[in-house]
Amino acid sequence: MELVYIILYAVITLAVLLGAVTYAILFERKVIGYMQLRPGPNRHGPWGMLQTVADVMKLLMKEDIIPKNADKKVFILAPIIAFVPSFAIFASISWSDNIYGADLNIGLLYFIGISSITTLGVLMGGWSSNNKYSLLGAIRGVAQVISYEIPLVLSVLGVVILVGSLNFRDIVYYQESIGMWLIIPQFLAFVVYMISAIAELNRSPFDLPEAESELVSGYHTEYSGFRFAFFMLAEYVYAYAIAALATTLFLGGWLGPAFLPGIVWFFLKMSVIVFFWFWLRATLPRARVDNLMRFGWKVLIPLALLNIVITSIIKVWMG
Amino acid sequence: MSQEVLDLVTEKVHSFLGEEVLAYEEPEPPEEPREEEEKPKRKKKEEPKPERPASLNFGQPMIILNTEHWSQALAEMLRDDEELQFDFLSCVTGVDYPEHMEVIYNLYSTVKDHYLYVKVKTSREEPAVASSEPVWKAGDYMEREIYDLMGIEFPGHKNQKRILLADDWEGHPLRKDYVTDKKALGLD
Amino acid sequence: MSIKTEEMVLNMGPQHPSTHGVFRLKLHVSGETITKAEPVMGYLHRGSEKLAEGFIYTQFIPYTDRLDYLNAMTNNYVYCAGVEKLLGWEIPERAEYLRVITMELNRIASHLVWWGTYLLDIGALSPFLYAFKDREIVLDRLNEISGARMTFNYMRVGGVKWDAPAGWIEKVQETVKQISESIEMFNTLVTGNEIFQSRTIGVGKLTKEQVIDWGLSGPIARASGVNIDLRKTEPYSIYDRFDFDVPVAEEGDAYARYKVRIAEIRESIKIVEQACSQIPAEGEIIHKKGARIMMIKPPAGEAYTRAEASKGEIGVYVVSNGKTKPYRVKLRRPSFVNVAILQDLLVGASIQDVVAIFGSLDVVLGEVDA
Amino acid sequence: MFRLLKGFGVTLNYFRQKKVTIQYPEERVAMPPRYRGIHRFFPDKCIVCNLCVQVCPTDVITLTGKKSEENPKKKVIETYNIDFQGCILCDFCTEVCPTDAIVMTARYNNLSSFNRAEHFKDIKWLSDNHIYGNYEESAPAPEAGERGEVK
Repeated sequence: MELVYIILYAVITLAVLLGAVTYAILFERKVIGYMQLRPGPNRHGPWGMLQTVADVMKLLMKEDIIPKNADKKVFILAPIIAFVPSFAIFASISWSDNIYGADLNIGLLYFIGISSITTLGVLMGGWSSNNKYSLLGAIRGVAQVISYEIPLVLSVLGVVILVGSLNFRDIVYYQESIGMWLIIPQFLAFVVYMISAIAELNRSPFDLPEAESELVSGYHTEYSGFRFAFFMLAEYVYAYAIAALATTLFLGGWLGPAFLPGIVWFFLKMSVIVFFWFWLRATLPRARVDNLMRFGWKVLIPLALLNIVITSIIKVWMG
Repeated sequence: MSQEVLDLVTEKVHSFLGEEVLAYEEPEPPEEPREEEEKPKRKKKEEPKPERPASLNFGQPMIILNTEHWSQALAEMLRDDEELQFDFLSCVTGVDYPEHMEVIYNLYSTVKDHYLYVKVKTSREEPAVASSEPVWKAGDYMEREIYDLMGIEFPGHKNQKRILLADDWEGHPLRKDYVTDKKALGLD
Repeated sequence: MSIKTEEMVLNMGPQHPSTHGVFRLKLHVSGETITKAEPVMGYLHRGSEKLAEGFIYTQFIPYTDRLDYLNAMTNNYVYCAGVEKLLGWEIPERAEYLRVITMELNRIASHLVWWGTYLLDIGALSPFLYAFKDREIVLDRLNEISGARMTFNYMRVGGVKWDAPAGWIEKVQETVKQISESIEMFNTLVTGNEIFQSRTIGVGKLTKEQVIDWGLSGPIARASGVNIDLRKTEPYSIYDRFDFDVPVAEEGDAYARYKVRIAEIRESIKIVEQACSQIPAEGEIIHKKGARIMMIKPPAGEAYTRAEASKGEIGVYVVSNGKTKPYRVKLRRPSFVNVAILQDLLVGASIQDVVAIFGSLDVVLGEVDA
Repeated sequence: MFRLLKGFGVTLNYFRQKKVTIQYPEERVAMPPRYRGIHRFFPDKCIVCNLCVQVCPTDVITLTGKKSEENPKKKVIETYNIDFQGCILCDFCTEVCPTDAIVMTARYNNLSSFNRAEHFKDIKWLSDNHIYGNYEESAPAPEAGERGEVK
């Protein structure tokens, strides 16, 4: 019986996610469009509501092209490996007090561990395409994601030390008990987290792996049709996941005034973070590879470590 | 001022190549270039007369050399000489005349702020002009373009090959005897 | 232990988002570092110089529009000026002013496009749209006077085709005011941005000697401390009547070129403002013989004429044999000369920097390939 | 670090502003009258002087004339074609036309088609092209020779 619930939950989550991603893409295009003095997509459906649906239809109906000299098996496998973990991590997210998948003790660890697998998909896709731009994009991507995983994890450690648990629900309950969101005591960690998250997500200004003005399209240059859709989906689902994690850790999860249900608060907070990313994309130019690496290793990691030290001292001092 | 530049250039070229060079062009009425007066804009009726090898063309000095006198050493002299310092190669032009071909170098000095046209004449049969590329890098592409479109060889150029047209293009379109085959180009 | 590595040949273009047209770069890369760069061009070659030999003098003017299509006015000008030099014509005062105003407006438009596309290359999306929004109002003015938005075909041998429509001068003054407000915004959004600076400062450094040796001109030369602006050093048309500065930077990197171009927009605005206030209210706009476009017949002779386009020194070498068709027209296209430096400049740079360097040269492929 | 943040203000400011794009098929840019769009031809003004054919850089104009029935000394136009495949809209034909028989309108659309042959426009199409432009519909024909070249 429990298995049925799990499957049902997974299916519903997938459906909701697909819908959410559809509108995230629309939202992104609208936000960036508005910032660029244009209305964004507005041809399909009222206010362009069906634009992404049309795009997805197009992608699904396209001819499935596998380059002649590509490593076929790896080429086919790559988008799946990229997508599956991004979806799997949603099992651990707790949307509200009573809507959640798995109440994992090691939720945070699970989240970070599983999400790292996506990198493998990126590397496989870039390598197997047999395209030089893809290869360069994949190598950049892997180097970037692995480097920025470290400050990401280190920044989250501060929260873990303060709360004393890796369980997402415990982290939210802790924020309820102290009466404030952890963004206040852990502001430094939040900043480090947000910056490394952008790099993790390959979003502008750290979108080097798919820098279209340099590497054409980076690791998914050779992908088209539904395989490309998978990569895109993985990217946006992952964006939601990272936003969900930030909401849980720093913005008090589902907490909020009672006139709205917890899950709505959760989504609102996520949307703010996602909006912030779109805003970044509309504002900033792309960083350079070497600066990006230097920034990650020489600025973010020391800052994250500093945060851990300060948090530990506070923790010990406060008992 | 231009007249002074012209005199200066003539003097330098003379001391570099010998007195006869700028007069060599026209053995029939041997004119002494240094003695010539400021010549107004060339008029049409004067055309049949041989060109003066050193003159003012629209107020700017112009010297005319034969291809055997033009060399990288001369170009280096024009560039490095203290008083001339033609360090900026502005333009290289090739012209195809019925009897000969010409390559015109437009030089400018960023230091002295003066100009010079250097016209190098070469034969139509085996057009070759010493490359200026080793002296002014700017000559690299401009000479390649002329080689490409007019078929003038530039001995001394480090990478003389076609630049605008495809490598397997036949002929040199800017020559007056080039026949445009509209059919082959798909224009007809 | 040493790992065996191999050089890779990366073919950038002719279809690539950042080559601004059909330009191809053969890059030999070791990792992301370039060891050799070889520009390949000619994909857009239309044989302009050959076409010119088959045309009467005026007929070639619309073809000059299609060289550097972002800065067609100066192309128009330099060709007409080249023929006028052979003809020895005096250009009517009002025509000269109209020429200067349109050329400078076009320079502003050209630099705005450069600004937008350069930031697009660097990865910022919005400036492209902002630049095009502002360029649009400049193009509207040029459209009103010439009847086209890019391929103006406005100038004629001996003057200009149209007089300014009623109220046009006032509109131009309004337009440049708007542009100068926008530049403030550009500076806030981009110039001070640390990410932008880290991508451009120290990138693609050119020394003064390199600039002169390679014959580079325009903002590229001025960003390396070579103070040549033909509008100042050899004032053609009526540029000696205006009070403007020539922005020069010493650093020679992509950021210096950026700064020089932004400053040049301001200087162009200054020139347009002065020209708008000085322009005689009425007068001839074309030399009395110029209107008879089929009868333009310069005496035999040849001359090289140059002008300062937004990309650099544009020159035209016209050889006339006294007939109605030119014997030879040679076009010195600044982008064609400037692009040669890539062989030298890209060595040692990374793939990331290729677009930052190539973009900073402001190359227009219509001009490279003629 | 903080100069970077100023940029966010700029983009957010634009976010609030009025959008400037034009929704093309519904909204259209009004081109100024001088705009060099698709030609219009006035057959009754034409004196068959052939100047437009001579001046056309791309050789896209072809015309034939016949003797006028009323005045055998005069010629009237019989056919007049422009092949818009090659036309670069340079305006020289209208510039040399001594009688303003060929003019340009502000029309900039409706020439795209899937068929090259459709770009070939004849006298009827050109005279029916009733779009405004830098001309007056009923302008009296100026004396020949006032503008351009007349042999």
